[in-house]
Amino acid sequence: MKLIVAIVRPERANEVLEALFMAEVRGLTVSRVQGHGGETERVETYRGTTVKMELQDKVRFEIGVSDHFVEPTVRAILDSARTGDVGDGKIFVLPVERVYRIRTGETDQMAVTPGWPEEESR
Amino acid sequence: MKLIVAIVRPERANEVLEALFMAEVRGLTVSRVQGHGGETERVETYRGTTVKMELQDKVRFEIGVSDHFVEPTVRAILDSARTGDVGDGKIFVLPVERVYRIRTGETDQMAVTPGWPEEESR
Amino acid sequence: MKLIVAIVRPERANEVLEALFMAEVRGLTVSRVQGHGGETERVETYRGTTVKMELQDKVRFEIGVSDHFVEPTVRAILDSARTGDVGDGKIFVLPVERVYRIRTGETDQMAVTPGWPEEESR
Amino acid sequence: MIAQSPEPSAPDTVWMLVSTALVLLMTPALAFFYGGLVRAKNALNTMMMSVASLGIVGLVWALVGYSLAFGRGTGVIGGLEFLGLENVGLEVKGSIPHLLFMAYQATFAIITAALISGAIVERMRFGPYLAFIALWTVVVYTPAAHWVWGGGWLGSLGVLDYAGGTVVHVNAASAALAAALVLRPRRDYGRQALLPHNVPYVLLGAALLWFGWFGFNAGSALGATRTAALAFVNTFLAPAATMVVWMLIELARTGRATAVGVATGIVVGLVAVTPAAGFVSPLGAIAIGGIAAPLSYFTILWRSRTALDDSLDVVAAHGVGGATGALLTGVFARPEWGGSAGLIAGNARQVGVQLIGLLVVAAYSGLATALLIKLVNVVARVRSSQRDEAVGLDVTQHGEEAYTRGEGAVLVMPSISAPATRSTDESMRAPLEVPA
Amino acid sequence: MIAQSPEPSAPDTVWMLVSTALVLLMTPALAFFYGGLVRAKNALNTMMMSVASLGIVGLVWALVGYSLAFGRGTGVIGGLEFLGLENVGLEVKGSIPHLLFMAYQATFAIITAALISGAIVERMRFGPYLAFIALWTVVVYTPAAHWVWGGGWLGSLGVLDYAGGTVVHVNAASAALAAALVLRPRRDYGRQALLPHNVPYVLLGAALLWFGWFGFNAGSALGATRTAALAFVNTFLAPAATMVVWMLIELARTGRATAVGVATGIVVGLVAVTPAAGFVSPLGAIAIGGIAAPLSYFTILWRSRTALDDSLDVVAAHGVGGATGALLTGVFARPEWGGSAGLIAGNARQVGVQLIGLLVVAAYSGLATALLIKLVNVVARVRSSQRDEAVGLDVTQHGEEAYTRGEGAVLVMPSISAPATRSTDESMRAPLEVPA
Amino acid sequence: MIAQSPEPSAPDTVWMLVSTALVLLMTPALAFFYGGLVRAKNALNTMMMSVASLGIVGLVWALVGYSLAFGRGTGVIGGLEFLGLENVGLEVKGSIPHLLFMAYQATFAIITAALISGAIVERMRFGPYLAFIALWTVVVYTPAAHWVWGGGWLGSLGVLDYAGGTVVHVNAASAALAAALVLRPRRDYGRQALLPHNVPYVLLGAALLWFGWFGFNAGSALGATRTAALAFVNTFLAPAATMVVWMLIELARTGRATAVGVATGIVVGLVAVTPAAGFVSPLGAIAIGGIAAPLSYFTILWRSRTALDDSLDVVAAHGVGGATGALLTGVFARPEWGGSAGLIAGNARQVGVQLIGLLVVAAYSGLATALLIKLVNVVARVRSSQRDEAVGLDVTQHGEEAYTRGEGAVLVMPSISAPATRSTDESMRAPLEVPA
Ligand SMILES: Nc1ncnc2c1ncn2[C@@H]1O[C@H](COP(=O)(O)OP(=O)(O)O)[C@@H](O)[C@H]1O
Ligand SMILES: Nc1ncnc2c1ncn2[C@@H]1O[C@H](COP(=O)(O)OP(=O)(O)O)[C@@H](O)[C@H]1O
Ligand SMILES: Nc1ncnc2c1ncn2[C@@H]1O[C@H](COP(=O)(O)OP(=O)(O)O)[C@@H](O)[C@H]1O
Repeated sequence: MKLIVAIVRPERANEVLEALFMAEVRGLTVSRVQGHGGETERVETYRGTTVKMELQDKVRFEIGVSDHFVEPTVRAILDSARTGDVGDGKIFVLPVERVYRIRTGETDQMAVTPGWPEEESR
Repeated sequence: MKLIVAIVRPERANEVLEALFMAEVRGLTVSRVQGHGGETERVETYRGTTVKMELQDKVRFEIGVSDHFVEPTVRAILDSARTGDVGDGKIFVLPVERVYRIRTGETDQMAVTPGWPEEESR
Repeated sequence: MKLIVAIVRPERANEVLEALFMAEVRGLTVSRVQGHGGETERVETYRGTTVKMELQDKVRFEIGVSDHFVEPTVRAILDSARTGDVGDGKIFVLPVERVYRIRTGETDQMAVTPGWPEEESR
Repeated sequence: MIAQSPEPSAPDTVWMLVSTALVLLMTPALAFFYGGLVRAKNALNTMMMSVASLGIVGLVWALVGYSLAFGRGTGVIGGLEFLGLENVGLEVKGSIPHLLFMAYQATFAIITAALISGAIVERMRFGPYLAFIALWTVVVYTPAAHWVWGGGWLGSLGVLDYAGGTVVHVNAASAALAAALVLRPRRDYGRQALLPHNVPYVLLGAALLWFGWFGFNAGSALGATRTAALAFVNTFLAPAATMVVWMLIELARTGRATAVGVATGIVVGLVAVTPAAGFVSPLGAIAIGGIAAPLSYFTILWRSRTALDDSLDVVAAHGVGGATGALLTGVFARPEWGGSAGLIAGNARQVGVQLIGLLVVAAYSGLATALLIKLVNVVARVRSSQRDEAVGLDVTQHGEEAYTRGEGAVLVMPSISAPATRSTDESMRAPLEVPA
Repeated sequence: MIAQSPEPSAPDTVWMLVSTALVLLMTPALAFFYGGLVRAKNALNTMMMSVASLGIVGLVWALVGYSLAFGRGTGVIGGLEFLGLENVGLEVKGSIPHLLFMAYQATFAIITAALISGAIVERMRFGPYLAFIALWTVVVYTPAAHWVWGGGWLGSLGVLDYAGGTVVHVNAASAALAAALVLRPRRDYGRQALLPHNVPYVLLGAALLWFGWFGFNAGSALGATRTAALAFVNTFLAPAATMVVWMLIELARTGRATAVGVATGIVVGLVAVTPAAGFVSPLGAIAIGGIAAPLSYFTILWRSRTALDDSLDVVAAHGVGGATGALLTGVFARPEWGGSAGLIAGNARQVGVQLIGLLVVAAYSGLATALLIKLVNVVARVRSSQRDEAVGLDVTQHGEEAYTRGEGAVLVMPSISAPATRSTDESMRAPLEVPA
Repeated sequence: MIAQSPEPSAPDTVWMLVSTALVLLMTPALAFFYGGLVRAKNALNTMMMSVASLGIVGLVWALVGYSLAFGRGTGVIGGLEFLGLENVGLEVKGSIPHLLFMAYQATFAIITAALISGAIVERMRFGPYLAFIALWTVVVYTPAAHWVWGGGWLGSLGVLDYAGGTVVHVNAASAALAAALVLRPRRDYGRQALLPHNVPYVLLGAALLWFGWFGFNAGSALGATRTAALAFVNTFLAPAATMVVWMLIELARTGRATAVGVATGIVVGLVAVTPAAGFVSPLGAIAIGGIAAPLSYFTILWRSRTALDDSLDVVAAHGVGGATGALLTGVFARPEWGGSAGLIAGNARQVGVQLIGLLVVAAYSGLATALLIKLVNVVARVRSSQRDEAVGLDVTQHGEEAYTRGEGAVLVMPSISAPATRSTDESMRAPLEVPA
């Protein structure tokens, strides 16, 4: 089992979602985050106060997948999130020791891709 | 050391909190996220625009625990977060290499469960 | 490669950012979270309803770094986030299997610290 | 229709135009006051319960209610001569055009119905709610208005109700109590903390309510008179006093004066001075406002420990406030200031009359409301399902969210650019379909 | 200048003071109505498109527009005698001070320009927008106002437009259509769901618009007359009817009445009754409001399936609403209520006259608007860049965000405590530089 | 008390009723203007600093302040004949009921105190703040109002202050300066970016301030006169000019016109025209508004580089704006428009008189304010602790948050269903405790 964490542009988030659904990824969790990378800074002014905004809005995907799903999932994200400009984001693949489906208490493989034969967890 | 990441329903969040406190979990971090799973979609309409909402509000728990705490923590979440309907969420257990308590600089075991004898990290 | 997850006080967030930049960390992702730890609870009252607020606002940093960057990054956070009062937060160091830069598809070392010679991934 | 004579009074007409607009603004103000106090997932539903009243009750009043309340009828109910706005034109009524008087009264009916919703937020289905307020206006509000203001028996009895302490506030509060009991508590009530999602909205609502209430009370003079000025000043001083006393109580009890408390205090003061506004001295108004504060405050404290999920405390604010005001009107009313004599001016009987007025209206309103909701429930379930309540009524009743960000929102009809691929911007340069 | 005689009418002056303030409030109200409907990243830009009109169009009108619209001129354009407020003083015009009449009319010019912005939100550069509304006021609004109200040829032809169905709403909608076509759709239009970021703001805007509209319509009587009262009541009843019909359509079609729908319905009803307010009976107003609902509703449904990115549906709300109202004014107008005779009163010709009026204004406005934008575009690109549109216009056009939290915001000028180190609080106890 | 003769003027009464309500609305408007400019964690505290003034200062004024300001006294302070509203009834004062005049003046006292808070947001404890504004009203506002408007020596000297440039704005700004100096800067000031958490609130506040200001300025005519119309129109044109000039400066300097800038510009224009509104021509008002823009703009720029944490720039907006307006009143005032002669009309002396007026008020206000705060500080610490400031004053001073979501909120009194276990919904069907 792996946990894929992807940081993407908010304006690509819906495309990424779509691409993941096409790649048969059915479970995922999304949150709004802010990131700093190589992007040019925004300058904002509020009355006398001028500020450099170091952080840009991003969307974070968190997707638990079984090992053989990692490749297509990463592929789907890479393809759908890319614009080619600085700031497209990163993907991290983390090892997972165990996954539980809360509704049923099922673990691991069964917990993320129901119907798929159980594989050895890591 | 492990990091337990749990995605639960917002309406169960307070019950999960309570259950964790009962299980003697004293440190945790919570954030609002949105998830996609097997839930039925919501349809919303804004003037002429009809949309399918693919994401449901969820709450994400992130809990660093020492190894022997994993089991009771997971148990507490499973019990308190379950409703039995699709959409109850998932729990991921991730390996952690090191933990620091910022206030003291203490690491690992000491960083999450003060007073407990240091164990070998992972 | 490692993923450093740090939970810090919101009022220290800008100092942490600065310290990270000084430490030559150039990429990071930030989100608003709420945490429970040893802090004293807040009591709030809304008409007849009195509540104990179990959660305090915190800021979560997520930083993918190559292995030899872990130490200075952790150091920077520890130094800049500490106030000495209960509630300063925690740092978790997680193992990462693979990192991708979405813009270029580069992986691992190349994905987080461009220009640096590729090292063996974990 | 433009009758030729006599002419309406121009200054009175101006004041009533302004007052009608002000009272109309109170209903959206209430939408924000109530809407800020609920959870974000029910914000729109709560606001819609007020806003929809502008349309539903507005029309019902114009077409039916006005005649039943203000038509020449018996002591119990008005006549039918104004049904469908028949015979309601620009001829003078009092000193202003008749139509304007009808519209001014409409704004009272509208807000009274909307007030009830505070007791039943976060759990009532919207369709049945609309049916309920339409029926309620005809069955409950209309007779109550007739009894006190339309030539009915309570008015003849001598009940003093300057701008609606009994007709509006006690009436709405009693209906609210009945509705809360019939609908039962929210599923999380008493177990979870159900907190206001936006306190600035609560303050905005309270501020606009105060602003509009000048039309409510000073407009009830029906003209640009000295009494209008008196009612106006009392409507300024009473809530000021309530707010100050409320803050002092809070500071004394918990060391902190709350914003929700201040907003509530303002409304309670406004409610309490409503029946008295044109009958009592400014010092009397300050006293009424000050006295209402602890009564409402401790009622809220007590209520929130009971199983009564009067969610936004309509009973404590409008019931206790309105009853306090109605009774104290019987105490402080003075002929020199425009009222008949009250207790202080030597007429102890007035307090009794006031009590009868509010008990009668409260009893009728509570009973009739409970029956009406049960009646509506026969046709269509009034209570939302447990599941819908958990998801929130905004999504389930209105198919909307108050605050959206569009992530994960997929267009159901992708309209133009058929395949939802990443089309380049060129696709937008295709010839446009232009409406004729 | 204070002329000595005759005296203005005091009640009429009061009513027009109030009405002018009310109409002025409509423009910020529109800012919230529109601002709530766009995405958070464009909220300020959208609001600024309305708010800036108060300044830009306000000044342009006072210095130039008023003279061209209301100066004694030809049937086509007004004279120059009021340029720079020359000859506009406190002497009486009608029954009120001339200056006040000028200001009242200014508020109409301001909101008309602001209305257009609804069609082009989220993609127009702000500087060119300011230039555009300044020019548009002079080139488009001013002649239209002159034709109908300022002694021009449409007025002479007998076009009935009580408070601006044609001059304001059809005019703005036609300009909006042209602007939307020239500016082309937003980059995500038709592919992504572009959702309202704050529906409570939409309700707040609609409520304040309604409140202000009493000044718009009842103020158009220019005095505290019976007709003001009629226009007022019609302005209350028509949107009530539209809102109710709108909810019923939604309930019938999808089972859910929406808050955005109710807000839209209110505005459509207000628009539709605008040309009719002082000419038709209250039942006529209810009919007009009710009829406008399905027409606007289905226009919105249809429009959002086309490539026409009239983003906030100015055409469906103000065009369809305004045209419906203008034509139905020709149907329902009755001499007994203050209008000349319409179709029902036996004068079928009036409908044709109304049609001519609105077609002429729509045609002129659409054409001139398209040319004006293209003209401005020659000097400065009107459309924001793709990248700026993706980031959002708040940051790119105004250097601000509507909602900020300050994380990651680094002071560019750390002013006092030079090094941005963690200075102890002592550093703040240094002697302060105090302004003289 | 209802005196029998003479009758108040009905139109004047209407206008003053409306104006009083409008000015009252300005204080909640200020709450939103200020509240939007601070961080979310201090939003309620900042709003409460304004809203509480409605209660505290409202009562203090009615019971004490009015008499000291407008009672017949000496040149320095008013008499005691109106203490406790004694002798303030419905008899005519000018042409309106005396009580109404008292209430109108109360709204000025209320907002003046609230204005000060802008300089000391995010760091003052709430209890001491309440004590401070109560004292300040009696000790500072009351004499200043008496000197200029209540028959005092500055009025006799010939100081022109139509609606409070000196009495309200310069006075509040000088107090603000003193308060900011005494309270010292916020802990993060100059080191962290302290950004507005909700700019739409700032726009809403500015819009409602403008709306209310028509009552402030045109109401200062105290009747439905030509001068009211003049003041009204000037109150419309001056801020329009300020806003436009402000946008042009911003566009020239940074290429972007900001929403906060536009909101600030509106307020500055309103402030600047306040002392002049009924004395100068509309073109004069435009000039005053235009001139005030750069002066305030650059003061803000400069101030934010200093150690003076006048957090919301009360000095730059109200001090500079008010002083500019007061001096330019001495320049532009013309007898034909209602003022006495100013510089342009050949009376250079008037500028000097104006200068004396504002210096005297500023000096007295600054000094007395500093002493008052130090006095209050003796009884109860005025400055919040470093820790409370970090947490935010909403939680620490009011025990509330502006925006909550209820996660992690545990009911302290679980009331009904005693054990906080996952009770089934059946538990809610237990017999309810019903209030009698
Ligand atoms: N090392 C990192 N750890 C965590 N998040 C990162 C890291 N580097 C980049 N990010 C995230 O990715 C976003 C884009 O990064 P950036 O380096 O600008 O893009 P690119 O990969 O196109 O050069 C950042 O805003 C941040 O949210
Ligand atoms: N593979 C996954 N990775 C990350 N989050 C997931 C994954 N699957 C489900 N989730 C989260 O859990 C929530 C519930 O998932 P779902 O599959 O609908 O529930 P159930 O486990 O009851 O079938 C989702 O909304 C999502 O937030
Ligand atoms: N075991 C944990 N897992 C995840 N987050 C934690 C954990 N312990 C603490 N935190 C986070 O750190 C914050 C501060 O923790 P706390 O224990 O109060 O501080 P300290 O380390 O100073 O004793 C908490 O609010 C929470 O967000």
